[in-house]
Amino acid sequence: MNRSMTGQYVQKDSVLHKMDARAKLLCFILLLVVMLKAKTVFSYGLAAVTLVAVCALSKLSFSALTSTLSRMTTFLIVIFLMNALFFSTQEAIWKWGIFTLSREGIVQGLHVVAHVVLVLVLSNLLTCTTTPIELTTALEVLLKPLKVFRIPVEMIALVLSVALSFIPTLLQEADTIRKAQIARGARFESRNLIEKARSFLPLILPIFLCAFRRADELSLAMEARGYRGAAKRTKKAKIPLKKSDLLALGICSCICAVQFFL
Amino acid sequence: MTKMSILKRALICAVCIALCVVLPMAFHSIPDAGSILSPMHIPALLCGLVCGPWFGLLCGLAGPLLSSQLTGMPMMAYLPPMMVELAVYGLVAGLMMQFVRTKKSLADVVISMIVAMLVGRIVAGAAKALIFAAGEFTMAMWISSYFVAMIPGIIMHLVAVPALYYALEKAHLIPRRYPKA
Amino acid sequence: MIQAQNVGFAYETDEGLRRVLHEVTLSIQSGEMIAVLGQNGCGKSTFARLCNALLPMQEGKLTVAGFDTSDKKMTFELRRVCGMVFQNPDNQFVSSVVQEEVAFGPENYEVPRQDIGAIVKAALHQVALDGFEHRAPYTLSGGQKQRLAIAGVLALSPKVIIFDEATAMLDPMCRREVLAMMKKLQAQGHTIVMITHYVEEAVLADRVALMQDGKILAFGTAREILCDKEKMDAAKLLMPHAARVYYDLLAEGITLPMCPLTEEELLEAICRFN
Amino acid sequence: MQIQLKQLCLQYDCEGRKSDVLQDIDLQIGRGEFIGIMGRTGCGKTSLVQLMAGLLTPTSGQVLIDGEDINSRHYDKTILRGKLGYVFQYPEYQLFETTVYRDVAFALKYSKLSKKEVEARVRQALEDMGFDFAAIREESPLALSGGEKRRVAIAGVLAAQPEILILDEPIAGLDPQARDAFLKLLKKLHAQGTTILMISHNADALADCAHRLIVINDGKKALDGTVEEVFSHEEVLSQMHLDVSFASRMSKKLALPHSVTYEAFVQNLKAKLGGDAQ
Repeated sequence: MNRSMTGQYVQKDSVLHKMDARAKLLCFILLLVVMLKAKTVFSYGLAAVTLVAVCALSKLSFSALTSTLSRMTTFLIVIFLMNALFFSTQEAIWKWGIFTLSREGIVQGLHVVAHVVLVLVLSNLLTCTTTPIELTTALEVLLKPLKVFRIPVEMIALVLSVALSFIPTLLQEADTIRKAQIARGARFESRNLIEKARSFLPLILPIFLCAFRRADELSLAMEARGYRGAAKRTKKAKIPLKKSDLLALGICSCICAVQFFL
Repeated sequence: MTKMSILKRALICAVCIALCVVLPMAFHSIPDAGSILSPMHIPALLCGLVCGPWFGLLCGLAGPLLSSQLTGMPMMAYLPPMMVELAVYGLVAGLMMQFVRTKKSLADVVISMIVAMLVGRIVAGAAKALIFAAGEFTMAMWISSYFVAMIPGIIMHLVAVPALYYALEKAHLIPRRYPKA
Repeated sequence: MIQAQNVGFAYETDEGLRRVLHEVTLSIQSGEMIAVLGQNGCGKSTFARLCNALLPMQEGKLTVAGFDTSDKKMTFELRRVCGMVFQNPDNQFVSSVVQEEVAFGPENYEVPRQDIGAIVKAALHQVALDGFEHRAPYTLSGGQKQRLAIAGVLALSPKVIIFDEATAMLDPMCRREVLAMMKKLQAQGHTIVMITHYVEEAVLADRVALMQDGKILAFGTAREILCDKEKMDAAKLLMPHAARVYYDLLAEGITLPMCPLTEEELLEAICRFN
Repeated sequence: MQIQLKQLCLQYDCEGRKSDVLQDIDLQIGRGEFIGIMGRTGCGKTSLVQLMAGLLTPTSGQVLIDGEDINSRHYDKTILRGKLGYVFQYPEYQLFETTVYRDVAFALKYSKLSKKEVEARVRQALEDMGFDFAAIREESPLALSGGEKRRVAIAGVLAAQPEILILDEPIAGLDPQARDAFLKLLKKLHAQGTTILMISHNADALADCAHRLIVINDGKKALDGTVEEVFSHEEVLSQMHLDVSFASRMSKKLALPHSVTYEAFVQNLKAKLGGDAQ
């Protein structure tokens, strides 16, 4: 239960952990471009060196960084084979039915797998060093410019914050409901598709009813405390970015720019 | 139909987003339920039907995003097309509910959700073919991954969402679409 | 502090209107602790919600701290002076951080940012949750959650605090924690209204309003109401244990010198009998 | 022995650290016992009964029901489901069917009973819970009042006529009348031979119904014995922030013979006062 609320966050005392979440999110997007732009040997080199450097800065263990990766070995193999075997080309090395193995296909497969691995490690870096609350707050600040298009950013921030705070209780409730229905003899293994679909109703319906009941009660509690719209509230305090955050942003932009020329 | 306050719709949207994270985890312990049945589609559709297109859109975008961030599922690689698909579900379901008025709330729900599910799949397929996996994504892949592989899931969504709408009306958690005279 | 004149309310259901309040007339003084006691579904929660203008007024007149609850323009101001704590501690939190949770009320009233820190600190201190500022509400115990909810209300410095079955989902230990908090708040000058169906809790109140089927059956001191067998039977409630002992002994021909309300009084009564 | 727990341990994995929920629980429960379980919130009592119901898997140790290890790979859990009924806390939140009848009959869905037998059982369960069968059967369970929902949900467990009935805080939040009626029904089921385990904070209700009390504290079995024995350790219980029943407390203060039920206490008091008066 606890684990889910902190997500994959791992507590450590590193530069990356201390970095402002807004700057971190922007850097993440810049580096994401760096990873996805890798096509040649040099550009792969740059992407890999950058990634290794950031990993070292994070002080995270190797297992934490590759945690999602290890669960996905089969997925990676499937992706590789899909690309390698279905790449249509004239120069086939080996052919069997609809399967065509070619040099280009293998290269293509390797590209895709490499990109997935790079992006996964990078996103692990973000989620392991930033709590979900920090991330949502950062997202809210970064979405601010959207106000120009009359998008109610405060409302979105409120919705996200409430959603986060409801996850632990709903998770517990879902678990209880699942157990309760199993104790009442619910089964989920029917072969008939419609029967199988129906067999999930005892699970889904109560979970939704509980969730909607919670929303209903919370709306009363919020109104009772004087809520009258997300816009009419004390504004959030403005915290300026630190020098180190700006420096990090600068470095990431440079790497990103270099990648476009490689 | 008495409309729900914006606060209430916002909070329902919030719990639907939370359910996008919770449902796949709750289904996790039941063999092959999580992957085949795509439980995350249900809150996105329902949010659109109940709270309107804009909240539906928000739920479809934020649900998978939050889930990916908290649980690592769906994986980053699948995230963008999934967000597009669910966001279109929520948006179209909400829009359809504003136009379809057959005098029977369940008929409205079923029509709206079928249209939403179709449009969502078309848009997600197009997005995949044109942006996310340009060149690698074919018509055959679209049909197999969005329809054939999803048959159990589609059936469950078609059963669950109207049943949910009916139960929520009965429990007075959402206002009746067509109040009894 | 609270004046109700012939307040009535009916909900719309599939089978037509269902009346839950009938001509409720009640007057609550400033600084009092009042228990509104009755079975589930007797209309006591509806009354609480009317006090906070969470439901629209239908019949009669209800003023809370000088504000007419039917005056839509004053609803916002009314809710600042009349706080409310709800039954389910999990369903009243907006934020995943304790200090933001307490700040939610003041932020709604556009209290300047620089003042909010001090308000949050003071409110958390009042409910003895100092040092919990950065915790997540869901990691707290049931009693702590309800105290946090009280802190969220106190941050608006209300005159009246309504507890709508605020102890119903807690274990006995946490319940005592919250009840002690209510007593402390009353001592600090707040008017406390507790909505409950637990007779043992109503014993703590200065006065008790006994409700049944949407009507006020009786309104008087805790002793007048809770030790009155006829009234309690009419409300389909059991008297406190001590009072039940008095009546059961009476039926056996033993008359204690007084009808006790608490266990201490029962001990005293038995001592005096000897 | 109907239920046997041997060296039962349960651990949760919490951010890499192991935390003990239950430690070395040994317990023997005979057929037809009525057992009360007490403990503070979070002490592990709910986990304990969920282990008995096969809803959690122990980290180590065994749960034997009628001599069979329910966590063994060869054990068919459907046998356990038919034997054991479990009323969760706030069971009203599990209702989902369109009518009360279908919801109560859900527990019998996979039983091989005929339609008639199912109907008879559903009728029996609903009438036991104080409903008029004909009036309630086609109602939507979601549109009922809170107390009625609770009763329908409990009927949904009773309809399976379990040999062992586990109840987690079944009376929390009920009105005095509904509570008394429910406790009476439990006594009736017990008299018919059902083994009952009830978790409750309500010491008076436990004193009224249960014959044996088990107190769980910090994941360990702290006390186990008849209600009289357990309530005689008032200091130990108050250290665990647990109450004893009104009768037990008062009879100690008045130096009366120790009694745990209200009726016995009034009798003792009457004898004392009546004797003094003469």
